[in-house]
Amino acid sequence: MLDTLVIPLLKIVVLLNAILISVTFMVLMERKVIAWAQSRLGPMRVGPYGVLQAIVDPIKLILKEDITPIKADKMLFSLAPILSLVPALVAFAVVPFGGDELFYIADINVGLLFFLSVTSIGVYGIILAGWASNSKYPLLASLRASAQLISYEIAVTMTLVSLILTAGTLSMVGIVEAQLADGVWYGFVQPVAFVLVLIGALAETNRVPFDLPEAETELTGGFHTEYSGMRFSLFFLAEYANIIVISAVTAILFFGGWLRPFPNVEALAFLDLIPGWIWLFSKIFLFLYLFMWIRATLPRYRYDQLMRIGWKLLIPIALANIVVTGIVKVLV
Amino acid sequence: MAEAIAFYTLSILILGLGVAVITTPRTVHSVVFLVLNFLCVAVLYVVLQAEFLAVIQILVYAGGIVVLYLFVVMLVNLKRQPEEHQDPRRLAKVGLGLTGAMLLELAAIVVYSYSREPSSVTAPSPAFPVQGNIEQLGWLLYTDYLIPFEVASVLLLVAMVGAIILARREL
Amino acid sequence: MATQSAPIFDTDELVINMGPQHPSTHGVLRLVLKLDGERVVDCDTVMGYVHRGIEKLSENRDWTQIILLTDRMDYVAAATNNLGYCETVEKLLGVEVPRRARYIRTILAELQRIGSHCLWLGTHAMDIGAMTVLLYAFRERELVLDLFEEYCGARLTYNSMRIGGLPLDLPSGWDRKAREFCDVMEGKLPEYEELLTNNRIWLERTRGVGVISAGDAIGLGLCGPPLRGSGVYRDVRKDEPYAAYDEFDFEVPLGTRGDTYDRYLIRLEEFRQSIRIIRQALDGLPEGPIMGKVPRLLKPKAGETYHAIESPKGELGYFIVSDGRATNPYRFRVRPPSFCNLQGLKPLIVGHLVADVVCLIGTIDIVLGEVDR
Amino acid sequence: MTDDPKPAGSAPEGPAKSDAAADRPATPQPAAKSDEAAKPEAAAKPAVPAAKKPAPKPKAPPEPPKGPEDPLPPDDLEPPAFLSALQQAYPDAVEQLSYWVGDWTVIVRSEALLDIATHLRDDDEASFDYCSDLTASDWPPREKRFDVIYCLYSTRRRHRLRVKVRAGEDDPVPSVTGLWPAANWFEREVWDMFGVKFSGHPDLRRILMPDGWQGHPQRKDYPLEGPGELLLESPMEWLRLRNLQDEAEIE
Repeated sequence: MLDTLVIPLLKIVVLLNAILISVTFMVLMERKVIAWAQSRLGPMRVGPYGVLQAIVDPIKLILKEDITPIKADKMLFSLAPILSLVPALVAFAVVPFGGDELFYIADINVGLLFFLSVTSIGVYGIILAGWASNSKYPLLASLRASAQLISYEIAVTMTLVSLILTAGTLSMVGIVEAQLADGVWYGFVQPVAFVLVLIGALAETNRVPFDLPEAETELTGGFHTEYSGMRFSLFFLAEYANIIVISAVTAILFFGGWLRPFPNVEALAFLDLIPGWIWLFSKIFLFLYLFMWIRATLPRYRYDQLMRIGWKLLIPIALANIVVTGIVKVLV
Repeated sequence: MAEAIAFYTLSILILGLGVAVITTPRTVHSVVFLVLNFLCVAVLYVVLQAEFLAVIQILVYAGGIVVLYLFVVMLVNLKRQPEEHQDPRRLAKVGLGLTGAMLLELAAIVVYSYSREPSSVTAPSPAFPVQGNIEQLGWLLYTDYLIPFEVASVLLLVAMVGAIILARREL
Repeated sequence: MATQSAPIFDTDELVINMGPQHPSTHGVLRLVLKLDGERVVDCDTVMGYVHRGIEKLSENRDWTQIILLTDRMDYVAAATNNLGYCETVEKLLGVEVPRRARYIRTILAELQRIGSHCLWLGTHAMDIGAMTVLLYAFRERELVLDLFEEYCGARLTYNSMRIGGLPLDLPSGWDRKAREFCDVMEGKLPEYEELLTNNRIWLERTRGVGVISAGDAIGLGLCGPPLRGSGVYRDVRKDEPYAAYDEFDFEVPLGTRGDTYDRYLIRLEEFRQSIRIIRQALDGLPEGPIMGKVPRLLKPKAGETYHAIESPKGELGYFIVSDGRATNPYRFRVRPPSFCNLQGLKPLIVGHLVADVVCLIGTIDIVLGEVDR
Repeated sequence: MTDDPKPAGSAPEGPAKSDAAADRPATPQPAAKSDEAAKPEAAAKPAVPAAKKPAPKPKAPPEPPKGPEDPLPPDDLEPPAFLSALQQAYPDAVEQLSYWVGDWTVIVRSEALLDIATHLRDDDEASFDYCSDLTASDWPPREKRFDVIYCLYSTRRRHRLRVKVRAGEDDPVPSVTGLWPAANWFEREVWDMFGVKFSGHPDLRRILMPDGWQGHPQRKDYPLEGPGELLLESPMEWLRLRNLQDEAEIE
């Protein structure tokens, strides 16, 4: 009873709160990082260096009026934000934050596939939000979103197949253990796959340069144009939770998760003094920073170019990568 | 016991959602019910300890194919009424035929399962050289069922090429 | 093989209103776009939301009062508006403007060009999604505004010229600051270029987008960078020199392909040429009066004239009719470059995607205050 | 939509602001808002006694100006070659040449406008391929009260010319949109602001004013204050009337 119910529940509660709080601070971090990139200060008024902005922002969003357009499809309009947030949170279930059982909720043998399938559900939130708003710009955005997410999902899944071939398992913990056994981060073994997954991650989280479904300057906010208040912030929560989970998964798959750098080099053994979860968190942090950095730097792709990259570039490369990985695996 | 409760709850849910899919007046709603239906089916697979199938069910059907359904449903303007068919009782006939086929199939299943030894259902296939759900599945697919598997993939490829040719007016 | 079959479903064209409240229409411009998927098949441009009747108002104001009305047209380039108007009236009056005043006018006009192009660069890049460039460009535009503030006290609507000359001489130390600004600006240009010019995404978004041939551009009456982007050598500063432009050495950058990328490169090059002109003008700034001999009561002889200058947006022309009796113009007409360039928008965007629409609105660089007047 | 505003105080028009306001009736023009209403008045009322020729003539200060000066070129100034050629090619159509502060203007008859414009565009000497500006000016006392002015420029020869056409309220001017696509919006603006009709224009709609606007604001007899007092005094009532009108249109 204790092992099967209470402890997992406790873990879930802790993790959920951690995610929600870290999202608010991530927004602050994003504002600060982008501000520094643009030679300005960012939020400075609330608390020292604007730290408390992370608390004030959610309060403001909760207090705002929640508007449902008259002509919207009320059921789907309310369902959509939930549909987009829940999968992002559920995906954390299989993300291990350390090798010990304490650090993950579940280690299932189809962990990676579970992650992929759950995140693929998240697109419904965006599509239905756009459709249920009964407004033209959101509709365009949701069309874009559905096309974009499907094509990038295929590319990412294909790419991960080559990683699975290398690791020989679908379990997240198993993949890290395989990296430990091989003595190398898979980022160095599968650099092509890493780049493809990174691009796919940007596209799946709707981040610049692939933020077409929101594209403020084209579609005036895209699928969440008609949303306000808390429902609007649920979309934001979902987006940032997605970024965190994708950063975590990328760190686990390609950068050894909680392993120290160069796990096979004995001379660096003193690095093991630092606990594994700190290694993982700093890797996640680096990825988060990378996401923000990219947002501050790059322009946005156009819809057809995005689709072209997905179908004509990423998928063929991913397929070639699988073949090459398979051949190497057979030969070595 | 718990398994039985889960099974019957899920079955009721799946059937109820299935009815909802065909009775909802709005197409988008019915697609949403379809997604929920698929998710319930996936949970059913998990109860049957077929995790891989469950995950694939979500990834392919819920996450991929139904998104395309939605895409089409949102794009296409369905305001126009379908034209009146010459035979007003066509639907009834088709429904009768389908129901008959369905009932026949069910009867065949019942007869078949009772006519066989009950032990043969639970007896596993010959021992696998590998451990684990996915590994066993992969092993089976690439040994015993290699030819059906390849045939299925070729069939899908042909379907894909056909769809592309149909969709593009000129090549 | 083409199969002729009736469509099973109705496919409606989606009509969307882009604007008048839209983040990328640069003001209250409204585009009624007919979309086939995301492709624009037709476009109707609706404007007039900020029509204040400046032409009508000006016909009921004193010759000098009009200067501050011209500020309100292209409000990101108020000084060039002033310049064009004052020169037109001077042409009607036959007033000789002192050389120092002409030099200072040139400096102000070129500063204004830099300021206006900064705003264009920032918003254009922002439309395509590169948000950092906006902040960078506005950082430099701030310096331009500071210079103007020190010169005439205003930061946006300058009222910085008078018929016959200038209201004020340069404050002491202003020329040093202007020189410093030139150095700063020259140093910042590579920053913009680094972010955009060779950026793959930027290239994909702008190359081959909104191509217009030289013949079409002339026919449509495009002016300024959109015209030069198509390779037409047309710059009022060179063709019909005004102020002191005939005394300076500068080049007119021309495009070859006539696409958005060429127009972008041209404007970046114009930054450099403007800096060059400002430096030459500061070096050769003559001493002397800043006001010519102008009668106290302005009553130009009856007659009419059209005079054009090269504003940052293109050919800014004033057509003024004086009836020789009143202290106000009988007919006051502005040929607004934004208006003419906006007319070229429809041929540019039809056939492109929605995402390109914002990119093309950015590339023609319009100010709705000037379109609507 | 609106009533006749009848501004009580100062005269609304520009030219009326001269010192001679006392000599004239208090409100020279009742500032009619709709062109239909203005038509008979404008044609009949001023009844300018003298010849309406806009040729140079002694000034008559109290009267509103009867037309632009259009000064003749000085005798010692030779017109550019393309102008002489134009005069020879269309001796009947060219009414007058004018020169003022360095600008050449040619006044032509509106019937021959298209021919002359085509000639100016295609003739190698002239090659005016760029329609720089197209506008109008309003001289109410004149019978053909509008001047439509085409500012042409040649990107090849780098010279300018203004072509001027006189038009009355009812006689349309041929549209030059087919020659210079740039003229499209310019002509729409002239229609919007002055009510000059252009025959053969593909899309003659209002451009700056709202679609349902009454009258043409740039006319000299249009009051500076705008359409009328109802909008200013009781905007709600005005809005109500307007909405009524909209509903009527929908039905």
